Amino acid sequence: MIGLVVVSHSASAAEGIAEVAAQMGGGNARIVPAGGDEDGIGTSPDRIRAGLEEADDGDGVVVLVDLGSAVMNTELAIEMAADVNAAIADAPILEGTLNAAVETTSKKATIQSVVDRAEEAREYRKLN
Amino acid sequence: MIGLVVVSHSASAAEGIAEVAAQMGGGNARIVPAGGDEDGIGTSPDRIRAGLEEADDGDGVVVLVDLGSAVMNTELAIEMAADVNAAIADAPILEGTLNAAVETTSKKATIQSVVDRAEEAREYRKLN
Amino acid sequence: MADVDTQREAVLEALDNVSTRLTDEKSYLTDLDSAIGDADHGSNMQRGFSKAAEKRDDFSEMEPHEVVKNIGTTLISNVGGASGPLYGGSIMFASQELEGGITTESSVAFAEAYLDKVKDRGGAQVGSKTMVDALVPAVHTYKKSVEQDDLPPLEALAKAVDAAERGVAFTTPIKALKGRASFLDWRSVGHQDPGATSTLFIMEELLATAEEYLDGDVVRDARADNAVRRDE
Amino acid sequence: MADVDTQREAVLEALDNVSTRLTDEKSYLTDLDSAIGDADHGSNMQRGFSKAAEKRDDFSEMEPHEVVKNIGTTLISNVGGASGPLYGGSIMFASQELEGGITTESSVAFAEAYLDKVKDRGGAQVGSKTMVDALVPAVHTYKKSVEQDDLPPLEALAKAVDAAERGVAFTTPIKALKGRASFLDWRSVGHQDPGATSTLFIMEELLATAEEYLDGDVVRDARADNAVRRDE
Ligand SMILES: Nc1ncnc2c1ncn2[C@@H]1O[C@H](COP(=O)(O)OP(=O)(O)O)[C@@H](O)[C@H]1O
Ligand SMILES: Nc1ncnc2c1ncn2[C@@H]1O[C@H](COP(=O)(O)OP(=O)(O)O)[C@@H](O)[C@H]1O
Ligand SMILES: [Mg+2]
Ligand SMILES: [Mg+2]
Ligand SMILES: [Mg+2]
Ligand SMILES: [Mg+2]
Repeated sequence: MIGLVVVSHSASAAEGIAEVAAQMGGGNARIVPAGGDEDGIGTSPDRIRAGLEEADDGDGVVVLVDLGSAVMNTELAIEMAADVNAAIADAPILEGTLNAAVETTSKKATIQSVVDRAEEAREYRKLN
Repeated sequence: MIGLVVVSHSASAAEGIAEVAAQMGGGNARIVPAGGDEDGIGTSPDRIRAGLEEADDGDGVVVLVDLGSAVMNTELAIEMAADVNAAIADAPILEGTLNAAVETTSKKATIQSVVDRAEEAREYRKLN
Repeated sequence: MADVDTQREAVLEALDNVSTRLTDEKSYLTDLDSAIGDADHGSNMQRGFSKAAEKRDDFSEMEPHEVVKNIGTTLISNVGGASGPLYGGSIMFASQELEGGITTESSVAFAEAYLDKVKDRGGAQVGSKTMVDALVPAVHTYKKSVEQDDLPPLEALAKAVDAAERGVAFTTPIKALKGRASFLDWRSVGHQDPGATSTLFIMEELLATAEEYLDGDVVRDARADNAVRRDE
Repeated sequence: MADVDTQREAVLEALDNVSTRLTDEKSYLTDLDSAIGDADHGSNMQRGFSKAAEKRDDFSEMEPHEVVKNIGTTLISNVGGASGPLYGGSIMFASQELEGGITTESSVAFAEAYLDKVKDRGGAQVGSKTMVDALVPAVHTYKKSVEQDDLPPLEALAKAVDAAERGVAFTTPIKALKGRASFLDWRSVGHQDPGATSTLFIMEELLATAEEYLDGDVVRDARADNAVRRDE
C-alpha cells in the first residue's frame, strides 16, 4: 500500500492532519506525520527522511507539504532516502492528505493516482 | 483587527495551523483554534461560537474550515453568535489561514479583503 | 386541535420512541457508516437523542414548539458530525412553524421548513446520496396527501414513511456527492446511506407515536425494498 | 595548487571566520528577517555554522571537498528554515566540483554549481528578492573576471563580493516573489532580504580567508550602497 507523509511546519498540525485523514481511509491508510523541527516550528530533512522510511512498505510514498521550506527539505529527504520511491503532491496539505488517504486504500492505487487525487483537492469547494 | 478562527476536525490540526499562521502575521494576528469536539475528531458549534467571541475585538472574524460538517457547524455558530460579524472563507484551511493572517495585519484589512486573500490560497502552487 | 398538554405529551412520547429506536439501531447505523464514512453515525444519533430524552423534565412546562426547539439545540450540541447541524439545526429552525400549535397544517409546514433547512445547510439535492433522498419523497408525499388528496394525517404520514423508505433504497445504487462518503467517489456506489436510514427510522417512530395519539391504525404499503433494513 | 593540508586548513579557517561573523551578525540578520519573515534567520545561520565549526576535529583527516560536503550536511540538519536546504544542500551538491582539489578553476565550477542548485531547489530567479539576487551578480562577476579577464583569483573574488553587495542593495526596493516574505506581497517592498545579506557576509569572510592564504591584499571598490550593512 502506498504510504503518506505529512510535512507541516507544525508538528501538531501534521499529527492532526494525519488523524483526520486516517478516518477517511477507514483506518487502513499508512499516514506518517513528520512536522516541526528540533526547535519547534519548521521542517527537518532528517525527520522527513525517517517518515519516508516509516511510511514505505515497498510500494512507495506520496508526501504532502505546507510551505516553501517543507518542499525543499522534502526534496532533500527524498534524495537522501534513495531506496524509497517517493513523490511530492502539489496540493493543499490537509485537503490533499484526505483525498490521498482515500485513494491509497483503493486496490488500483499508484503513486501517480495518489498524487493526482491529492492535487484534485485544489478544486475542492467548501461552501455551497 | 480582524480575528481568525480555525475550525478543523482535529483539535491539534487547528492548533498547529494557528501556530504556523501566527508566525506569518508577525505575532500580531488574532488567531483562535477551534477544532475537535467533545469526543475527539469532529467539530462543535459551541466551541466554534466561543472561538468567534474570543477572536472578535469588534472588527469581525473570518473563519477557515476543513470539511463539510465544519462548515455547517460554523454556520450555526455564526447564527448563534449574533453579535459577531463573521464570514467563512472558501479556502484550503492551512494555506488560507496563512494568507489571511498576513492580511489581517494590514492596516487596510476588511472582512472581505481577508476572505479574498484566504481564497487566493487556492491558487498557491508549491512545486516550481 | 389537541390541547397543549396532549401536544407536549405526544412530542415527549415521540422523543422517547425515537431515542429508544436509535439506541436499538445504533450498531446497524454504525455499520452502514463504516462502509462509506467514519463509523460513527449510530453513536452520534444515539448520543444526541438520549441527551434530549434525558431532558424530559426540563421540558415539562414548555410550549410544544419550545420543546421541539430545545430538542434541536440539544442535538446541535450533542450529535456531532454532519448529522448534528443537519438534524439539530433543521429541527430548531422548523420548530417555529409549530408556534401556533401542532396541527395537520402546521405539521406540513414543519416538514417543509425542515427539508428546506437541510438542503440549504448541506447543499445536497436529491441524488446526492444523503438524508435528502429520504426526506424529499417523504415531504412531497406528505404535503400532497394532506393538501391535494385530503387524506387524514395518519394515512398521509404512513404514505410519507413508505416514500422515505423508497428514498433510502434509492441511495444504494448511486454515487455520493455530498458528505464524507463523497470522498470515496465511485466506491460509494452499492452502499446504503446512513443518514437517509436514520431519517426513515425516526419517521417510523413519529408514525407509531401518531398512531397512539390520533388513535388510528394504518396499514403501510408493501415495503419498497427489504434491503433497507437490517436482517432481523 | 596548494597541497591538501593547506587546502583543508584554508577551508577550516574560512569556516571559523564565517561562523564568527554570523555570530556577530546574528541579531542584525534576525532584525532583517523580523521585518519580512519570522525573525529567525540570524539564529538559523548562527546555529548551523557553529555546529559545523564545532566539528573541526572530525574534519581533520578528510579531503578538502569532503570537509565542504560535511559542512553542507551539517547545515542541512541544523540551520532549519528555507535557508537550511538552500545553503546546506547547495554546498553539499557543489562540493563535488572540488574533488580534484581547490583551484581557481574548480572554485568557479563550485560557484556555478552552488548557484544552479539554489535556483533549482528554490525556484527563485533574479528579482525574486532572495539570496539569488546576491549570488547571480557575484557568480557571474567571478566567472567573467577569471575566465575572460584573466584576473588573479583574489581580485576576481573581491569583484564578486562587490557584485554581491550591489545585489543585496537591489533586494530592498523590490517585491518578494519567493519564500515567506512573498506572503507579504507589496508590503515586502522597502526591506532588505536577510538571505541575500547573509550570503554577502559569508562571501566577505571567504575573501578575508583568501587574502590570508593567497597572500594578497585587495582594495575593494567603493561600496555600492551603505544601506546594506548595519550602522556600526
Ligand atoms: N451535505 C450534506 N447534506 C445532507 N446530508 C448530509 C450531508 N453530509 C452528510 N450528510 C448526511 O449525514 C450522514 C452522516 O452523518 P454522521 O456519520 O453522523 O456524520 P459524519 O459524516 O460527519 O461522521 C450521511 O449519511 C448523510 O446522510
Ligand atoms: N525559494 C527560495 N529561493 C531562494 N532563496 C530563498 C527562498 N526562500 C527563502 N529564501 C531565502 O531564505 C531567506 C530566509 O531564510 P530563513 O529565515 O532562515 O528561513 P525561513 O524563511 O524558513 O524562516 C530569505 O531571506 C531568502 O533569501
Ligand atoms: Mg459518520
Ligand atoms: Mg464523524
Ligand atoms: Mg526566517
Ligand atoms: Mg523560519
